[in-house]
Amino acid sequence: MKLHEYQAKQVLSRAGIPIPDGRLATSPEEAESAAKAIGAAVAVKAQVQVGGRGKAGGIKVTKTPAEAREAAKAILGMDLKGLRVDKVYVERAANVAAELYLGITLDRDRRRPVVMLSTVGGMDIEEVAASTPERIARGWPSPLLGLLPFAARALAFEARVPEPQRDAVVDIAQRLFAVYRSTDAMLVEINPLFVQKDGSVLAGDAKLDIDDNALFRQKELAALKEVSKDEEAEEKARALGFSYVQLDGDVGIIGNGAGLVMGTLDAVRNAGGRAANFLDVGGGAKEAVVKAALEIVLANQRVKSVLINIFGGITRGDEVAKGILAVTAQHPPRVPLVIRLSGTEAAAGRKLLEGAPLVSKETMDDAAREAVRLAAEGRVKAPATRVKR
Amino acid sequence: MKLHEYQAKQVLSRAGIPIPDGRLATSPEEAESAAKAIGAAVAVKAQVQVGGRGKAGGIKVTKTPAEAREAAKAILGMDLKGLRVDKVYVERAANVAAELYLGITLDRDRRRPVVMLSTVGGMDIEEVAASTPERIARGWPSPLLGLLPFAARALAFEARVPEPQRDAVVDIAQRLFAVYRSTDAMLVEINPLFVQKDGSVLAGDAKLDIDDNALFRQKELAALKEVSKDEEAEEKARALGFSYVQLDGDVGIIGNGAGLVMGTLDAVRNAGGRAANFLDVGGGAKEAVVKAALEIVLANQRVKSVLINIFGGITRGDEVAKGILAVTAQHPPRVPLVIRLSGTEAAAGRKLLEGAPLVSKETMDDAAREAVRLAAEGRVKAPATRVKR
Amino acid sequence: MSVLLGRDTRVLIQGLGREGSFHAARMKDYGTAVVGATKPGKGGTTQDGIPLFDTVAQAVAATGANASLIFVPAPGAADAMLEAIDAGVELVVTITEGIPVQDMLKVAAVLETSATTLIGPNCPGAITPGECKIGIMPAENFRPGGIGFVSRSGTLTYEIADLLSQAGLGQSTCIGIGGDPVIGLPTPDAVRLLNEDPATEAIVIVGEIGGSAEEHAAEYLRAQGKKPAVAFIAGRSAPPGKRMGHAGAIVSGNQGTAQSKVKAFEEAGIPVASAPSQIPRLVREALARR
Amino acid sequence: MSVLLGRDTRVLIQGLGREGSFHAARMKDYGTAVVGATKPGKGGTTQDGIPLFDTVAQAVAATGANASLIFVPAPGAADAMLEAIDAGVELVVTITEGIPVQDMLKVAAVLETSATTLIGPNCPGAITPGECKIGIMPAENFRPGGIGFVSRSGTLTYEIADLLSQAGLGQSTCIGIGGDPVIGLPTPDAVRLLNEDPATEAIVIVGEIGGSAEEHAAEYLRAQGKKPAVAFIAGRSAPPGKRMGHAGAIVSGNQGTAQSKVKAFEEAGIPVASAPSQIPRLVREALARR
Repeated sequence: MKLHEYQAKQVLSRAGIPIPDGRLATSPEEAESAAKAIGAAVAVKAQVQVGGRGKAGGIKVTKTPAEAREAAKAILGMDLKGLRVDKVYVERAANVAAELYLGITLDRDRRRPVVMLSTVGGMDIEEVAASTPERIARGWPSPLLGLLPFAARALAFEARVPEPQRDAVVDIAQRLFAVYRSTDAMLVEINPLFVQKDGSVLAGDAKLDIDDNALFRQKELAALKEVSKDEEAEEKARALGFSYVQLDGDVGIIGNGAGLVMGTLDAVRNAGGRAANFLDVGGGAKEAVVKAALEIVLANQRVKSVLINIFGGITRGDEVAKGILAVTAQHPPRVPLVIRLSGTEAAAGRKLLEGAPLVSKETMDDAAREAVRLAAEGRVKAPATRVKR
Repeated sequence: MKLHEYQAKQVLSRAGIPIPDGRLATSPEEAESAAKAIGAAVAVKAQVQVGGRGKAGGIKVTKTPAEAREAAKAILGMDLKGLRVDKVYVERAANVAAELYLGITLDRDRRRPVVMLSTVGGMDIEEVAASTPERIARGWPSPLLGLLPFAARALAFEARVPEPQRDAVVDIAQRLFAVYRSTDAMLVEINPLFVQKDGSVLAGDAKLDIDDNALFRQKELAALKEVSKDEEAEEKARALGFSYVQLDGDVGIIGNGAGLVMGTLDAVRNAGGRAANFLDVGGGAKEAVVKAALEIVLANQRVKSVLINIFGGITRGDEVAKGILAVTAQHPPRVPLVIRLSGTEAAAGRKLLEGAPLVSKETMDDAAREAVRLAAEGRVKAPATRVKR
Repeated sequence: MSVLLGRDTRVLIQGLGREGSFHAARMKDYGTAVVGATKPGKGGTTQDGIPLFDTVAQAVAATGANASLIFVPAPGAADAMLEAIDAGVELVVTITEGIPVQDMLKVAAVLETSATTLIGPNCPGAITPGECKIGIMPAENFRPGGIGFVSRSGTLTYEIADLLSQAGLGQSTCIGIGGDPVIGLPTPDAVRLLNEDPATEAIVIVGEIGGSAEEHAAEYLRAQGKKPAVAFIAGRSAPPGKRMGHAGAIVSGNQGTAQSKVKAFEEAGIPVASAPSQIPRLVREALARR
Repeated sequence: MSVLLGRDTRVLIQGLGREGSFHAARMKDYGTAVVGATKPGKGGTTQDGIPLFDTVAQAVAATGANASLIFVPAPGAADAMLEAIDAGVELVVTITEGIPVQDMLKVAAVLETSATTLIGPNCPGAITPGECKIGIMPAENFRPGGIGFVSRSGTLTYEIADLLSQAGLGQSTCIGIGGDPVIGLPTPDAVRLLNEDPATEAIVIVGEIGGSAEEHAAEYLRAQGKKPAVAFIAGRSAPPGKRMGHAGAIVSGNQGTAQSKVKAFEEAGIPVASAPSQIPRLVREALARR
């Protein structure tokens, strides 16, 4: 779960990390009075979770409250990489002398957090890693000990943080590690970490991505959750107990088990098609879940055929069949369904589905081919639907 | 540094450990209004740091505010094992069904904290350990991991905490461990941990002893420090940078290095005498420190002779001599001084001391014998001083 | 016994709830020695014929359990693993899904200085067909044989085991290592076990997008591989930045792509199937080439 | 080289302040290879001819230091020890007094899984006379020889070393283990090193009240002692509950009494001196009895 910049900065500030004075605004007027209250040049920053906001016109630096109002007017309502801006953060403009990078994330191979510090700040760290990897200092603190002072110092020396800022950066790194732990972060990043002309150091931007698995104990942060339009179907699926990710193809997918569903997506691609979604009903899905899953997939108007791929273990074929029938019994599905049912109670399931408006296949590959073929037919039959998009 | 019960309970309460409603009082009137505010039977408890307060009459349970006033009147000003009571804690009387013990201290051998839990509460845990050791469950949490839930549960099962209280005790144990760590405690103890007739669990008493070495970072707790009359000389010595402990003999001792001073105390005992104090001037003591040390020792009116035992390493014999002369030059010391000076600059020191009113000896044993002999002479010469005590 | 589990394995269940009870019964049916379960407060009683204990240490002392299967819900799962490690259990298998990463980092740090092997979390468990099953996999898809099988995915494991079994390629040990970003026995470690195992003739590796465990396994096999191997990577068609069901199945920037994994295996001379159905044939060919 | 330190020891100083500089110079005078010091921010420069480094890891890489002597003030001392352990320094000696117990518990936990030996804190250091000195002891009291000497006390160590040297009883290695309740190399571990050391002919143990390290050392020697030993316990006349200068020198209830320690040594057949002056004679007698 990703936080907005202004939320992340509040978390950092509470942990004692210096941030510029700033206020949230949802209207040009609020932005103006925020700028007035700050009483200096401000940056008006779109609060959307996309990278490269600046380049896309989502950040404007202004000198007067009136300018801030105009900037907010331009930014609010803007579409930034598919997300609509509905709040801006008005923040005292920093007097920037240099930009550093400081971030903490998970190193899966080492099974430890990795702290990264660089004097090349303000750009995508992956680009820095690709072009000048020697400019990034990395440390892997033990999760039991945390980022010890000596290790934070060693990072600052390795990154060649200038002497006047060294102590401040070492202090901020330790505080940021405390944030990383206490918020169950997957990623916490200050990029850029500003060095101002007066030598002071403060967070220019902040990213905080919380482990979804830990939201049960991060209640205060979980309450900040906002669901974008794009994610509504995914959120609905989560609430129903299964996992759904929208993709951009036209073959709807339902399967059980993340690996099997990924394999099914790949089988569709092997057959020359494109999956419309990832949908894992999970282990032991019952009729109601299967029904809800099919409804969510069919609700996506791009879908031209649906491929249901079940390898029964805990999940029973008869329950899957009942779920499908619960949908098709009401009215015939708007697109063709292809099913491949194997494993536990598969025979019983197939028997239940006899006469139902769907195609049954023996193997995953065959089923994928059939679903792709049917989707292609659907595109020919109903070109209008494509145009409408 | 030991906290009073009421202070320790405040620390526990802030950590989420249930304590009875209570208020501090320094006069019978305050005790009465505290009892009124609590609105139930209360215990009036002397706030002095000695064991066995109850048996010594320092705790009285009263039914009415008027009784509480009378109890406070009786307890305030009382002398409990040498300490004057000047505050009482007025606390809602618990409805006790059972008394448990819960404590955390240092296990020096294992170099880990040890958590102890017993259903034999309300008595000295060392007595329980001696009589029914099988009734104490012990756990040694890793200082890096803390008291994990499974380990706290295992303790509760091992101690046979009754099922209705198990979860509460497990929770309190984990919170107490957090207190142990966050307060830099040498000892934290809830004894008794009350089980009330309604099944609830709460801290009947609380002991919290903070590591003196950690007071630099425990500023809030350090501010609670009170120095008893007995400890005044010890505190004064600490402020001057050396270590002093008052004992009950009549041979004053000054030495450098804790081990050497302990050895000197033992040498005095070997010679049939008793040391009046432990005093370690530390490593590299200069004239001023030696002077201050000698003044503190001489200020103890029991002292009949002073033994100065210096094995020069970093400490220089000439600095020691100068410190002694700075005292004796003003006026002859009221009791005889014996010195044994060895190691760095010992010859120079001895030369400086030539003609000074003191006896110089070659070895620690000889010096101890001489100091003991002189103290015995002093006792004969000045029996009046002894009577005055 | 191939690796990790076999006839001498004595299994303890931590978390004998609905799911735990169901699978404990299936495991007993399979012949696994399920010797006890922990249920704090119920020590001394039994459930479904399984003796219950208050703590893992007590259970180990009383039953000689050397393995544990964990169904404890996510908030308490790390504690359950730490309890098993603390009690000296040699093999711990955690089925639980949804455990916070920071909890797993703590567990991983403790594992480093212990003698315990952890499989999972978020995994189907492991099986040495014909001998011992610790987990939730449908046993009927597995047959004894010589194929060592490591997989990050659950259902896909059943599917591929079924394909292998139907093709007459039985399995030495199948290890479902789990789909989380931080797991106890990552692909390279599991592959190493099978590479060193005399009962294993060939290795099948089922990876998926996310992380670089497959790349490391490929490197290891390139340098030290003793037997033929075949790989499959799920999620080749997954877009970057989207989590594909498994918490660990995500392409971050240019990290964790299927392309990188496929390339690593191919560079190590390990054929990569583009569909599970190809795996049995590739295994046969690889065995024939030896 | 007897144990822990000798001619091949290359020492780094952490905390080259007034005290550190003074003792670094004395150590160099003694012939100890002081190869560098850490002073964050001063890396690349020198002080008193000693090369300075920003971090211990850099210093170790540049100088091949295998030992470190720590003078860092108490609030930062644990961090300094953890830095040295992290950099793989084999022998760390901490002179600093007044380190919080909780800090030392953390250090002790990390030590458990490292290859580092820590002497101290709150100790005078260690010396292998004629070869190497790491610490603050006045070197002139020590002579090369065969007596291994372990002591919880500083000045008492100098006093007893002087007595031994004057009696013609030179020392193999003297280890001032420190007066704190939590130390890196407790008495039994130090005694074990000397017991296993071919260059050590007899062992002198100077203990003091507090803890039960002396009892454990006595038990160990009773079971596995290979050479004669003599003990002395300081603080026999100390009252319970009073801390005698050293943070670790305290009798708590019936724990840590001199009586218990004397009894343990006597039961192990180890003579206990009642004054330091008796030690040389007892050592001679013990050596003669062999």
